[in-house]
Amino acid sequence: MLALLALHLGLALAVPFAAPRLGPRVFLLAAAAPAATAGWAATRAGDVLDGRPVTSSTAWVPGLGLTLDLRLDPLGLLMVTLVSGVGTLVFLYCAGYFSAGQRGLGRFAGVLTGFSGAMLGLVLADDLLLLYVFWELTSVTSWLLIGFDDESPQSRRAAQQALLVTTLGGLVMLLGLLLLAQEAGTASLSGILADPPRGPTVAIALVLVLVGAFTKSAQVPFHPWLPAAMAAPTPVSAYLHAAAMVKAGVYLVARLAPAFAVVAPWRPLVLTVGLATMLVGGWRALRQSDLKRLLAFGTVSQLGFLMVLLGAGTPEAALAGATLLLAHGLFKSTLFLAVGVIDHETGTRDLRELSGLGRRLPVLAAVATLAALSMAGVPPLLGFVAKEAAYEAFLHGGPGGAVVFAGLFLGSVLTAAYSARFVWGAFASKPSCVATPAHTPSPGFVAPVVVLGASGLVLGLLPGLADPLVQAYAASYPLEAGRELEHLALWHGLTAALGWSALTLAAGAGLFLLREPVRRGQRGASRVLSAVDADRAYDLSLSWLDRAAQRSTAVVQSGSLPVYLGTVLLTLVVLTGGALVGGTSISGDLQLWDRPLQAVVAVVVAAAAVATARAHRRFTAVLLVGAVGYGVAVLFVLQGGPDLALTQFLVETLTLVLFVFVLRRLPSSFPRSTPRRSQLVRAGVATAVGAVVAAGVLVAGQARTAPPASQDYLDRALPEGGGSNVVNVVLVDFRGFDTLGEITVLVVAALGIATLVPAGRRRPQEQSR
Amino acid sequence: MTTSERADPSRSVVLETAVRLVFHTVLVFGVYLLFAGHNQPGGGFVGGLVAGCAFVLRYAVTGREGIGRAVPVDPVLPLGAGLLLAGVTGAAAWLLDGQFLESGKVELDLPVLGVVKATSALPFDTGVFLVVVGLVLLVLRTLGAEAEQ
Amino acid sequence: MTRVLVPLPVVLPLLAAALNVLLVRRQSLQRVVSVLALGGVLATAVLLLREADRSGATVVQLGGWAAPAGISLVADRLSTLLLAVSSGVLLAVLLYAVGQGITDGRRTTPAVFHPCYLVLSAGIAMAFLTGDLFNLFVAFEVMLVASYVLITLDGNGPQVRAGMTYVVTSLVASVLFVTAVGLVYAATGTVNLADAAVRLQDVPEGVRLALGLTLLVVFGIKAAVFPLFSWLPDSYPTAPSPVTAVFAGLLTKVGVYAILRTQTLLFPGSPVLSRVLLVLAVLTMVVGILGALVQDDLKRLLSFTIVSHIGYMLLGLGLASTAGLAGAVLYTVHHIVVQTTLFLVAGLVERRSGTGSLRRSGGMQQVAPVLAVLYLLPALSLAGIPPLSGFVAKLPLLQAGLADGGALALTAVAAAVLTSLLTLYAVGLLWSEVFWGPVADVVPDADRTDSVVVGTARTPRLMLVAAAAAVVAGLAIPVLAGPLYALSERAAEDLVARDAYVSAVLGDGR
Amino acid sequence: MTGNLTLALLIGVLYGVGTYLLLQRTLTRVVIGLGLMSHGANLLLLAAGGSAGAVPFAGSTDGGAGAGTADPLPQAMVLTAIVITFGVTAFLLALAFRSWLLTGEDAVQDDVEDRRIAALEPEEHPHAARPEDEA
Repeated sequence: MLALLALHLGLALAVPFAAPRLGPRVFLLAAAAPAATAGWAATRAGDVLDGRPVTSSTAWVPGLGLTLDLRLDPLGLLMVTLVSGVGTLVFLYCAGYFSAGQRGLGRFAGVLTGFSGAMLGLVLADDLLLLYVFWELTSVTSWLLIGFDDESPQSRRAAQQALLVTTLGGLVMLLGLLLLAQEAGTASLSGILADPPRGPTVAIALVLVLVGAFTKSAQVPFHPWLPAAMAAPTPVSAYLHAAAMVKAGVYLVARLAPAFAVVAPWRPLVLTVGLATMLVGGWRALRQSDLKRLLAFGTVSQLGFLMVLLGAGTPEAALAGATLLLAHGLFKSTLFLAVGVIDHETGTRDLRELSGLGRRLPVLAAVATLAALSMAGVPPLLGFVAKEAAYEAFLHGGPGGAVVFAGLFLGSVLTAAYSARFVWGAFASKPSCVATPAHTPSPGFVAPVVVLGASGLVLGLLPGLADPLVQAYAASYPLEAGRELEHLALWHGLTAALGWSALTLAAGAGLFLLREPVRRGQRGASRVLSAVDADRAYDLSLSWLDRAAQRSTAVVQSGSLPVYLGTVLLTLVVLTGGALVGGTSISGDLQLWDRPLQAVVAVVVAAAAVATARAHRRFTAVLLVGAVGYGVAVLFVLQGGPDLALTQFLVETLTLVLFVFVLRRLPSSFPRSTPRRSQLVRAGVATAVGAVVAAGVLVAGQARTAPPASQDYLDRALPEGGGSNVVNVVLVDFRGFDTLGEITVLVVAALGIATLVPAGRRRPQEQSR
Repeated sequence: MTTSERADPSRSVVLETAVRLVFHTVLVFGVYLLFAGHNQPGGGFVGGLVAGCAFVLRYAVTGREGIGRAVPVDPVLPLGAGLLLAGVTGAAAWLLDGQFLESGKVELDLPVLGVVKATSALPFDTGVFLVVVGLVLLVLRTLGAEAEQ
Repeated sequence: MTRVLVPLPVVLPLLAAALNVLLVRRQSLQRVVSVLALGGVLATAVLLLREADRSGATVVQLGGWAAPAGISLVADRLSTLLLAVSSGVLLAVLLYAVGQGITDGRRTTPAVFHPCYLVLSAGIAMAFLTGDLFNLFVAFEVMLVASYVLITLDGNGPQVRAGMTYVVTSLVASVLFVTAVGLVYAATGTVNLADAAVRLQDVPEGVRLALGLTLLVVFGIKAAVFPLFSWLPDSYPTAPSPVTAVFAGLLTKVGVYAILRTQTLLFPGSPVLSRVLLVLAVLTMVVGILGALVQDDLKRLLSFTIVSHIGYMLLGLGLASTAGLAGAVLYTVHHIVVQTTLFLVAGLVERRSGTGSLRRSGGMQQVAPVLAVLYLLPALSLAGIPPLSGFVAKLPLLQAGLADGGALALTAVAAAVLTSLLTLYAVGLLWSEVFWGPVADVVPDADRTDSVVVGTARTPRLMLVAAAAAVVAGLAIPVLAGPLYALSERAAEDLVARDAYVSAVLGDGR
Repeated sequence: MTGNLTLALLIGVLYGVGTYLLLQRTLTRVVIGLGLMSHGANLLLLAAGGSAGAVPFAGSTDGGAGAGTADPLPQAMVLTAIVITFGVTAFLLALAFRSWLLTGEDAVQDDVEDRRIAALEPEEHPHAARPEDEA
């Protein structure tokens, strides 16, 4: 299995380089990856359905629980069928869809192949964290594919929206997965399902995971990214946004439901969100004029349906859900690809402009109608089989009771109605417009569509073909002894479900026929509902975010150095000062001075320092600061450091010289100082800093108990260091490394001065360019 | 400053002569401090700074050209050489199986002078001295020269 | 052999720098010296890392003076790991700079660039290796003074203005550092870190807290922690591209390293410090990334992401568990590589498009598809998209935060996740504006700060190779994540069990 | 260790005045403020070594071992700090000088881009690119 993933990756990296030579035929090369996968899965199907899943395990980061564990079980097999089976056909379709001169073809082919691999990894992953890895990879590839037409602002916005929404969900889900793994003590998916943990943390974890599933599968209120994503080329819509990627959330729910559907908030949450999504999607689909957007909202609706079925947590619902999963993958990608052909041959997909295509493109019309009928739930198609099973599962006291059933019924009515609207919109001859001119598509272009559409019919007529697959998944639920699941069938006899199915179709047809009054009603309702428009909410939250970012940045990033320095020093006051005030005290053991002369010098130095701040002339200020320096040198002498004093004295002198060099060119007086109030603020900060440091010295000094580490320097300097001036021995021997660093500083400072003030007579204006 | 001094040539000559005399004295004193530093107050820094002050004095009177004449080398040279000397002194200890910067006394048996003792602290401190002198010279050449205009 | 190897990462570039000062008129020789020196440092660092991982901390008492009389250099897992990574990054950026210099024929600066760059490298190595608080101050100064020169290398208006902000802020930090050293010495009578760790046990809790917080402020400025970071986005973007790249990747990390080292060695187990760190982590992450969202300049946007992601490392440190520390270490490694790479690529993009403005550029994906790939990989990695290094590095932090379970830890985890999302938003915005969209006409900026940028200039091969190598190094992190995380874990265990460090430095007698 | 009130107060004054000057907009004042703060820091480091004492010369006091002798370690550290500060101050002055050459002002300048962004009116998010339903 790892080899198959590697094949995807290798081809994804290779095809961009092959594209310039092969043109659109590069997709035939890329199709090798999903085709090989589908072929491989077919050979393993027997084992998997007999309860012997294929597994492989490779270590990655054992310390973090990240393992490359892969596992092909019935649900995985079902998903691989969609991901790689449908995928192969979409790749073949691409070869006809794109023209040779298409910009960015290689890039597109590479990313699409990469997506195919990521999606495969997602459904095969048997490690929660590995699943997340592939999950996000599908988000990223989807982002790049939606933004394929990057010169259109609409594409770019749609790409960003899809990325942000799905990644937000993904990150929330990651937290849930981590919690789940933490509670279970393992990140192994099959391990957790075999022995599911319980407890309040698990409930929280599940809610977080579900948020991820909801965003990925475009559930209300996260759904708007999916219709927007229709900005992508049609093969992407068919593959990512109908058959494969959007199923990831549903897949995850299907994966976890057998073990966790019974945990408290799962069922109400999944059922509510799923039903709401089904109804909102169906409702919105009914009023679209763009065929792709119609299908997109239809997908939203169907994803809600799937969410209800697969999340309900009963084997019967799961059976129906798995069947619908398959059916939807087939009919929805057929419909998208059909729209792609229409768009390609006529240049439009607006149903108000299309007319008479049924006659011009009969094969396509037939296949698409077949798929639409399957979507509507008309026998003898697979969609019908699935819906029958769903009604069956909820009619007889399924979770949620009558309310859920009513919701499903209503949603199915809407589905039937927009299915009719699609067929009518795409193919009917409308009196209001002229017949749309269309090119005849090449057989190779339509062939994948036909295969996909026909398979829905075949599986509907022979439900036994799909039955073992969905049964095997449903078997992952514990079943009471003696109870057996019904098999999929076209004809169960005259059951209540059949009656409801008939009613659904009739009501759907009615809704379609009354489309004018419905449309008016919708327009009125949408005006009322615009306040709760989720797409607007997305824009508003981005605006809010931008505003928050702008405001906070305006505050912290004022661009003013004094403000920055003030912040730094205030932080010191708050943190260090806080600790000093809160946790220490100055007690006893203080003396006014070591030598009285210290006090005299200190007063002079302090006075000079204060005078520095008040000086109006630059030169005065510099001389005063020099006086402070010399005073400090005297204090050094008094403290017992003649070397130090000598150095300080010389350095101070040289610094003065430097100041003079620079000041010679500057005006003699400081500019007028700023308003009194801001000076007061400065004085306040200054006082606080001074107080904190002074207190710090006293407090820290009192904490000393042990003699200093330098106590034996005096004894060792002469015999071991070869000198009697201990400070010098420290500098060149004990701590010679410091000195080495220090002269390095001098060297570099000198070099810096040389670059800033070149000795040659070059003015800075000349050399700044 | 300089301009006014130049305007009065007689004063400048007196001053210049005086400074020339002092200049070498101070310079030698700086070198003395370098050598004495290990046992008395002084050392590479102090010595270098004193020598630097000698150059500043000289500069104050003769300006940039005067400094150029007194020290006809690129100030970058003592900077690099000083750092290299200090670093190499430190690394030389490796050759003698010691730790980096480990001080050693070398006893050289020279033909004429006989046995000469030297501690490795001296070349190290000489490196420091050179760097400090180089810095002062460079500042005089750049900031000093620029401010002269 | 270790007696030579341990100081070598400092000594070698220092000697090479001295040599380069003397070679100031021989630029081609300077290049050779620099590349050889940094290559040697890299090799040494790798040897040291292997040695440290095999047999624990190696200590060299400089000058042969046993601690605490002299200065100790300590090569333990944490320091050698960071040393190895930063040496690699330094070498890659050097090659990039050499590539840039060759084609653009800089007239004024290269003579100074090489010695300063080597001194910067020596300072960084010194900071990682030293076991002495005052020597750490010296190391910071060595590194900083080199950075002052490098950041004002061209000496033009924006650089001087930004340099002023940078230099003055750093100098204030330096004064505060001396203050902190003074306070620590006053309380303990030593500046040797291991010795101080022992002696601090006898210091009253309140004083210890005050010392810990003071050091946190000092290093927090360097590490660009909220609210001490504002200098960074103002100053980094104006420097020449390679300089910005190496600053972005390394300088803040030296601050982070200093925080990691001092907090774990000197002030372990203080609940107040932990809480302060977590609060700062949250604010740094969120405020930083919000700053990135409103920027129009490529490098400024990226500069804010540096700030933001420092928060992740603080988060790991604030959790104070082995897992958290391991995460912080791994995140530091990841961030050094990825952030440097992004700035290298940003430099290439600017050269190619002639502008750093997001609004004014566009369509780079069509113009320079290779650059698009080189940008996208580290950018997604920064946003923590799996399986790239950012994800692998973020994962232990999230796990540790959830395992901690405290309200503050959970808030921090939530902030970390939010920051990931907003980082993705920011780098996605950059992608959308610069790489997508119609190809923009080249209008070179009037106030170009990087004097070498020539709009639509062909990218010199060496620059591209250096940037690509950095990208590949970033990709290697997740591939080698297994052993790398195990190493980070061992490094974190060293930090928690500090007795080993102390006895390695002071001898087993203590 | 006995605290020295005089030195502590003086240190406080130097830090305080230094801070006050540091927060000004005139560059020269900022540099001077830094200088004052450095003086304070050096004194602090020295004071951290304990009380004043005899000059630390080997053999200068009887019994050698520290009694009544000033702690040499802080002295060495202060010396290093002084020299480093000197080098960096020289660089800072050169930078200030160049800043004056370039701008003709002795002032700390605000960051232009920061001011621009702070002054931005937050714009509404572009809704234009949003797909709409059938009218």
